[in-house]
Amino acid sequence: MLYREALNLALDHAMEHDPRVVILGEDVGFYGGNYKVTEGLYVKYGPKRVIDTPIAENSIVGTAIGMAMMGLRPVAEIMTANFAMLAMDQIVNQMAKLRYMSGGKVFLPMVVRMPQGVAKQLAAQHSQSLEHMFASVPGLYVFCASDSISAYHGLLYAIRLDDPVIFLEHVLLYSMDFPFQKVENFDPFKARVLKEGKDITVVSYLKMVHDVLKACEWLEKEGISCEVIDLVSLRPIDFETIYHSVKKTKRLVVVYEAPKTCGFGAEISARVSEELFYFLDAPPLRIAGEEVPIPYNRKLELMAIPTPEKIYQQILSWGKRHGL
Amino acid sequence: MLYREALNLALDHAMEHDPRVVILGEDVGFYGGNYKVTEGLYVKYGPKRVIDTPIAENSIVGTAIGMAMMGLRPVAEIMTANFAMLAMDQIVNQMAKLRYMSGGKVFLPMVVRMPQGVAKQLAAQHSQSLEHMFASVPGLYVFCASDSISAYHGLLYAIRLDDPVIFLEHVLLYSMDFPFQKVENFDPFKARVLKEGKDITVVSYLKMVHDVLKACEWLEKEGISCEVIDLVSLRPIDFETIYHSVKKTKRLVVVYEAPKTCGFGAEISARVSEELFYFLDAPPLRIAGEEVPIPYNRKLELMAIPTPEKIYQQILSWGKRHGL
Amino acid sequence: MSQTLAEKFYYLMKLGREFEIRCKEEYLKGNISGFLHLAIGEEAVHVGAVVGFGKGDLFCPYREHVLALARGMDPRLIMAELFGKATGVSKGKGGSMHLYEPKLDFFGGNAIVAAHLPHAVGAAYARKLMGEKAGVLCIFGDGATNNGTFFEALNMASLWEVPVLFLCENNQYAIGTHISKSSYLKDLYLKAKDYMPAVQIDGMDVFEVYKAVVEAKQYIETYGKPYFIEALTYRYEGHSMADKGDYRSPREIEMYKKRDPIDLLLQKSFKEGWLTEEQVKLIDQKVEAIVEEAVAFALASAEPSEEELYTDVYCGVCSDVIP
Amino acid sequence: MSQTLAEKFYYLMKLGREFEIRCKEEYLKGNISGFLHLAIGEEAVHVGAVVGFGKGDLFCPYREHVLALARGMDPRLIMAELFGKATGVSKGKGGSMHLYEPKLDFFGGNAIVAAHLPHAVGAAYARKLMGEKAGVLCIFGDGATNNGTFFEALNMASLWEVPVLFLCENNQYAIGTHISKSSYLKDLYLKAKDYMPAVQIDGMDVFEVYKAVVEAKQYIETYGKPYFIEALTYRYEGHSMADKGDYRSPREIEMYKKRDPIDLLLQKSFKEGWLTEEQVKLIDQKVEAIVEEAVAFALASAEPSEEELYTDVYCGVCSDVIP
Ligand SMILES: Cc1ncc(C[n+]2csc(CCOP(=O)(O)OP(=O)(O)O)c2C)c(N)n1
Ligand SMILES: Cc1ncc(C[n+]2csc(CCOP(=O)(O)OP(=O)(O)O)c2C)c(N)n1
Ligand SMILES: [Mg+2]
Ligand SMILES: [Mg+2]
Repeated sequence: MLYREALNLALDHAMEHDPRVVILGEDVGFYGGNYKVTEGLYVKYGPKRVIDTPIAENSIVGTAIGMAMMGLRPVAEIMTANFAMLAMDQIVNQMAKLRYMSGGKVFLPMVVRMPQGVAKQLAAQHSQSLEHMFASVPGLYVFCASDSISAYHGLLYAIRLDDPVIFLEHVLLYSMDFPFQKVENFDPFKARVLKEGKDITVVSYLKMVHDVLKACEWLEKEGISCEVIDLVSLRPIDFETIYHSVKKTKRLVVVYEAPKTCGFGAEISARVSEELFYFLDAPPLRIAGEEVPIPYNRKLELMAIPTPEKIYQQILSWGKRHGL
Repeated sequence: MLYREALNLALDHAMEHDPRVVILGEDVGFYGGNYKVTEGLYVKYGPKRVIDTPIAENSIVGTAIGMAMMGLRPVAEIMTANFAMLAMDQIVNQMAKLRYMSGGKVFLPMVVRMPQGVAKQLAAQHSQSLEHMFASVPGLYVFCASDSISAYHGLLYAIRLDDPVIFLEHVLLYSMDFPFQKVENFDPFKARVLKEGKDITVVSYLKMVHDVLKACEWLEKEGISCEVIDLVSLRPIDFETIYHSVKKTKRLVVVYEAPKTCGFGAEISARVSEELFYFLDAPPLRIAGEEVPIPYNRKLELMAIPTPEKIYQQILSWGKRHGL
Repeated sequence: MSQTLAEKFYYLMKLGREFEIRCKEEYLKGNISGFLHLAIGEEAVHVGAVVGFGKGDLFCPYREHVLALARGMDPRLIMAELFGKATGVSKGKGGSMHLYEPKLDFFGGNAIVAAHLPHAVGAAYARKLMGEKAGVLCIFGDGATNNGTFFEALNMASLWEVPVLFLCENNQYAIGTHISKSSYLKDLYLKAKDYMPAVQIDGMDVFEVYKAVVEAKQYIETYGKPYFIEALTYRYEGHSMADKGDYRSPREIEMYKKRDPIDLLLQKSFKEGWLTEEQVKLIDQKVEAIVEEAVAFALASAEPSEEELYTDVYCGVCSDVIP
Repeated sequence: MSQTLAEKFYYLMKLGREFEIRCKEEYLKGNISGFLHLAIGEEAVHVGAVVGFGKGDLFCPYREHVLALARGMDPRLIMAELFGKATGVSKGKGGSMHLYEPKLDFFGGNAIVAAHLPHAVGAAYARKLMGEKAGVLCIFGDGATNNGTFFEALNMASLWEVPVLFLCENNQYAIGTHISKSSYLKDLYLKAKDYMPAVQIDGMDVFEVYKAVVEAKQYIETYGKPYFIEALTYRYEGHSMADKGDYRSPREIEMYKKRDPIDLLLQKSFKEGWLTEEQVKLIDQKVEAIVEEAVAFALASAEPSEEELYTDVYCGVCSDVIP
């Protein structure tokens, strides 16, 4: 099932079973969404529950907050995370804090969905990965989905939660086809071990997971056995699963698409070094984006972010330097 | 000299010597600034160069960008970093990227100043430290000042730079009095070693530096010799100075006010573990804020952030656990 | 009717005034901290609006003590909140700028200028979708009308046809900056008039505020559409306790004090025979007692326990409505 | 005069049209990638405005090829940019949405809706402060007028009295959403009329656009104040190459094509005797050659070197003007 279809299925399911669920965002209604995630829902549930909005990101999130305060369960779509920069006040100052500031009296059962990441030559203002900004804010849950199973179940879980959730997707995943099945008791707070291994633990999320899996295939051929962990929640982070793996492998690699400095993976690297200092056989390795805005030219664009080849190469040479 | 006076002196100096320097922001003119940083400048340079703006953060930064494009050297004030969330589009998508996207044709000699941090019971929407968000964005310089010397010289340097700078201040520093003198060749890209020591390296910045210095005084009495590093630039980070110190002390502590997870200190901790893995005698220690919005009640507020006492205690017990 | 109203107005305005005068004292004593924004001088807007609006959700800015009192929030719980006590309406975690009580349809208190306007629009959308009529009252200052969020909210409210009463309290200042330095349009109802009915009223006359709000309420309930009122008013104090307010001439302040909303109310009520000196005295005594009790309650209340730091960040509950 | 203008208009509009038709082909061949927004159908607005405005800074949205061409940007450098080549006007780092050439007072190309409006206001402020007269032309779509930044910019421009010509090209759609679903006011000049002179014009008639812009330019230069034009227009293609544009009926699209801006120009010019078939043919040949040459240039150009990834992030220069 296509990733985008899985998201659509989750929305459809939620809307069908709970009249409080509404969707709002730019082009989500009549047009069916810029990445077609909301396709068909406008016809099925009508314009009152699938709401086309003006280009006004701050107020898209702001009105969703007002709806949630009154007991609706809005799912707002921000067309891409880049534009979420316009909604940071509502996300950081409002959505994340209203419950706390009200001593628990106000709660916000709402989701803000958005895709992020480098697609193909969309240039600097349309290619960012900004998960670290959201993941740093207490009061928010930050989920992300790397395949159709976590897309479907993660989004449904997010809608069911009585807390506000930032739900991150990746532009390149929408048209990817993944095996799909409904699973019992899906728990987004639990990271997924996609592949077991014994030499290194590779932590990643969203689209990078697939690049990591590809790189690990090659690494296995070099005799390096990789355990691959896919984070489904970036806030909170399931350190238990990570620690459990690293205690076994004694080596950590973190792969993410955003520029390395102050990116999300810094937290994973730092925390593991701090907590498992005496377990580690090698310094953690972060493989991440370059310290540049994303350029338009394709060659440069690919240089700016991790690729399966680079992940493979960097792990290999790091492994060599550190006695793997 | 009061910290706020040092900032004022830098602005005054720049405006006097360069007619292209203008100031804009809420209440910066006639009123003299909410923290009195721009006091007197309105009378001295007139309303055309010290511009009172509407409450429109995104467009304050946006108009400053337009001014900078035309060759002015605007210094915009955002009243506090909390409100900069409204200006994130202009900061992240515009200010940081215009030079790159234009292949170097457009450049932005501008500064966006703002204070951040916990003052006294201003509650969740007025107490945030958000440096990690800015420091993660390629194309921005992020400076911060912990005393009057770095305030004066850092701000002046930022105004002189042909690149855009986010200049962070701390609300509690404004009224603090510091020894002041003009120094030759002040380099904001160089971290300052405020105190030499041999047992641990403590990295901090902004107001926390002073809490660290206090804690270190007490630690010295316990026989623990601390080297204290004050970061003047958060992007780029002067890792050279940090590495040099940690290679000597073999132990790293990072102290910051924001919630620990995904905060700026994660980058320092991660990088040191990655680069100085074989030098470290103990896991890095991060002392940072709790994972909560800042509460109004004073007791809870102080629980939410590092204090000299907590810094002292946590270093002490961490030291004990790790053979110091 | 006018008699009952006059009494109610006087009680609430006097309560607001005395409550806030006491807040100021308690702030100076150190019992209250943080940003404390007083509405002294603006009571006619706050009381007239809340009473006139009646049933329906309230969204307010940070200057909301009088609005909360007028809505019926227990003065003890407000004062305790200002004191940062566990008994405060927000458990001492919010403070002056963050009073919330969903049971009273009171949704803050917001410390970010104009941020609550889209909340009000979304709330009204939800109410309408759920078949409720009452609509939403949203109050904000002149400074807020220069922020983009204000216009986004106006557009969405009119486009979506939702029952919000936008009430702009134009006190001419945003902290230390006069409206002439921040807004091209000085008559602020002009900013809304193409989107919805929009009027400008005397915000010092509680009867006029009341009447305008009643009319507006009827409109938004009948048509399910938004409405805009600009109430001209003035604050006597500085923007918050951190501000002396001395960017305004003593003459200007005196001029407004001559049209003090409580004085105006009393003058009119005595003239029309709606209130007697005796009644006023009784109300004053009642108010004094209430304020006294609020302070006593706040003083006697306990600080929040240390665990409270970590509660209310998340509910963690997963609603089981969706199978 | 009209003759020269007609020739100029026809040349630029035809150049724009053919250039973009070729862009589309090159996109389908895979030589151009990313988001490619075509202005086919909107040439009268772009050409009439840029020619009419004459000297002065330009701030554009992502749909800016024709604007750049009309301003005199070398078609080869634009095509090379679209091909992501080192010879591109932004060194291949910006692409279609990010053409910049300060030497031509051309400041983008911006991919965030409405974000360039405050840039234009700031630029005009700077120009005025430095004693220059020309002012700034800022172009944006109907969708942009629903964003808060639009209103912030209007307010600041009128309040600060800066010479910006705000030119809204109302093509009725923001991607797949019709204006009726996003804006309460359908006549967009109404959003500005209380802040500055504001008019609505036929954006399919290049002479009307030109005339309106010349008048506006005179106003902003004379008074140093802003002005607003809403030009009614239509795009034939989808929003970008990623969009088929099929949310509009074929009938609707046909209706607009009947008033194609290039056809209209030719009809009028032939009728008035400003252009001959012969002239047109010559221009067409010239245009064809220019487009061909642009593509050849782009094709023959080298990719940026790998080091280019890391340049232009910072200048790192410290201006030494302040001692
Ligand atoms: C977005 C934002 N910017 C700036 C501030 C700082 N600030 C707090 S109140 C205020 C003035 C608001 O003026 P107005 O809307 O007229 O309300 P008043 O206080 O006069 O009732 C400002 C600038 C803020 N809280 N939020
Ligand atoms: C802030 C922001 N939100 C959303 C988008 C995605 N987007 C790109 S163009 C567009 C529609 C703009 O419509 P309009 O302003 O009418 O311009 P047009 O393309 O019709 O010329 C949208 C929603 C964006 N680029 N920026
Ligand atoms: Mg005001
Ligand atoms: Mg449009």
